[in-house]
Amino acid sequence: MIIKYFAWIKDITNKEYDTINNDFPKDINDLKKYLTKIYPDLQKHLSKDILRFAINMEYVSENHNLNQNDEIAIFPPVSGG
Amino acid sequence: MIIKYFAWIKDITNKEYDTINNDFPKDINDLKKYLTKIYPDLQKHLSKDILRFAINMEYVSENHNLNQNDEIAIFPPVSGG
Amino acid sequence: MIKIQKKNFNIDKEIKYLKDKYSNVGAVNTFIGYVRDFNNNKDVKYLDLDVYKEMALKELSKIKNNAFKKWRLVDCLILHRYGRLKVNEKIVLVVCLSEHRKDSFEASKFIMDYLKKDAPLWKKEFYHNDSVWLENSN
Amino acid sequence: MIKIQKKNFNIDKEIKYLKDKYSNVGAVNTFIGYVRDFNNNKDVKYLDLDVYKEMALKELSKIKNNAFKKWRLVDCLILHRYGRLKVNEKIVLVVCLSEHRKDSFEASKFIMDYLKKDAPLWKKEFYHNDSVWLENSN
Repeated sequence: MIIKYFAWIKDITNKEYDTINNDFPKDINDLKKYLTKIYPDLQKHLSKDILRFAINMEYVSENHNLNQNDEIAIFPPVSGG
Repeated sequence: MIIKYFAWIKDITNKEYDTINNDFPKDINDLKKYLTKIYPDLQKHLSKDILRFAINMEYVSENHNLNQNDEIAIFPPVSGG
Repeated sequence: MIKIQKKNFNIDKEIKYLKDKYSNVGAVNTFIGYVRDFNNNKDVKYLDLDVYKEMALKELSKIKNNAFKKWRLVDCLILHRYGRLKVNEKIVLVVCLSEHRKDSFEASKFIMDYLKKDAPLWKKEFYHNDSVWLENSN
Repeated sequence: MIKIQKKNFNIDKEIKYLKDKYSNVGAVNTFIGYVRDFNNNKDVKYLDLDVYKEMALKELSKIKNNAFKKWRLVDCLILHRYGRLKVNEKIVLVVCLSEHRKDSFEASKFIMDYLKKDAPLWKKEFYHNDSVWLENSN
């Protein structure tokens, strides 16, 4: 499983992505707990529900199961255009 | 007074404009009679009220007085763009 | 700016010429009209575009001024060609510059709508064997 | 066509490349977004544009396909740049080709609205002393 970070999430994680090979989170809620543990500064943003999640490049708005080969992305509201 | 013709009006008049130095029409209705006399093929179009008139490059929709130095234009509905 | 000209134009150059004057412009909406190969159920060969040039300049200025009254525009160009235009050639260019995109979109549409309604320009379309003067529908 | 690229583009060339394929196109609507010199009440120096490239390609394709379902379009280009962009540089280009103008105008607006809402791209704006990640408003 790969977890990609974008925009100011990267400023908190100080990296562009993490890979998890064992004991990967089984759903988005589980992933949020995992991220809170390794990146405590993410907690306030995760709890305010302002971040968007994508699984394999598709937005997910509700909790969703995760699989070993999934590419997860976490990012703030977009600002392109 | 100059009377300018555009688009298919020119196909009827066979010229781009007429100038009238004496006895010029005193208003648009008068002008229509004048045109009917010299260009009989214009009559059916004038009577159907499909032509547009401009005096000194301003549209006129009602009858309107004319002056000696006016530039009158007569044309069909536009099709630019 | 209003331009009524015979010659072709380069879209990038026309936009750049306007945009280079302003650093507060975030949005440019552009409309380009072209001669289509098929109209009135017939193959089109070319158009002859007649214009009442002085009045067209005046009418288009009026339309442009109305757009400035209705939206927050920074600048605006309306360019219309006349004379003989072949299939695929550009006929008209409208460019609206604004800070935010909504103004540029709406002004550009407004200008095209009124240009089609009021600007004294006429297309004569030539087909294989005949030709016809067009009229804009609403 | 969807393009996500660092390098600048020439508006005329991008349009010509699309338009040259079709003789039935009468209308092209184009939107160009630029870096403005002033935002958030501060002088802007430049932007850094972050992108989730593979997903942006996918999202923009989806938006483009939705535009094709809603309007009669002949073709369409969405081009978005990323990386460092200075004031006055072009950020985004949308080009919609159709037979009649209404479709090109409405599709182009629709695409920009959804691009601003859903395309995974983020602007970090740099001022004299500080910088901030932006969020699009609605």
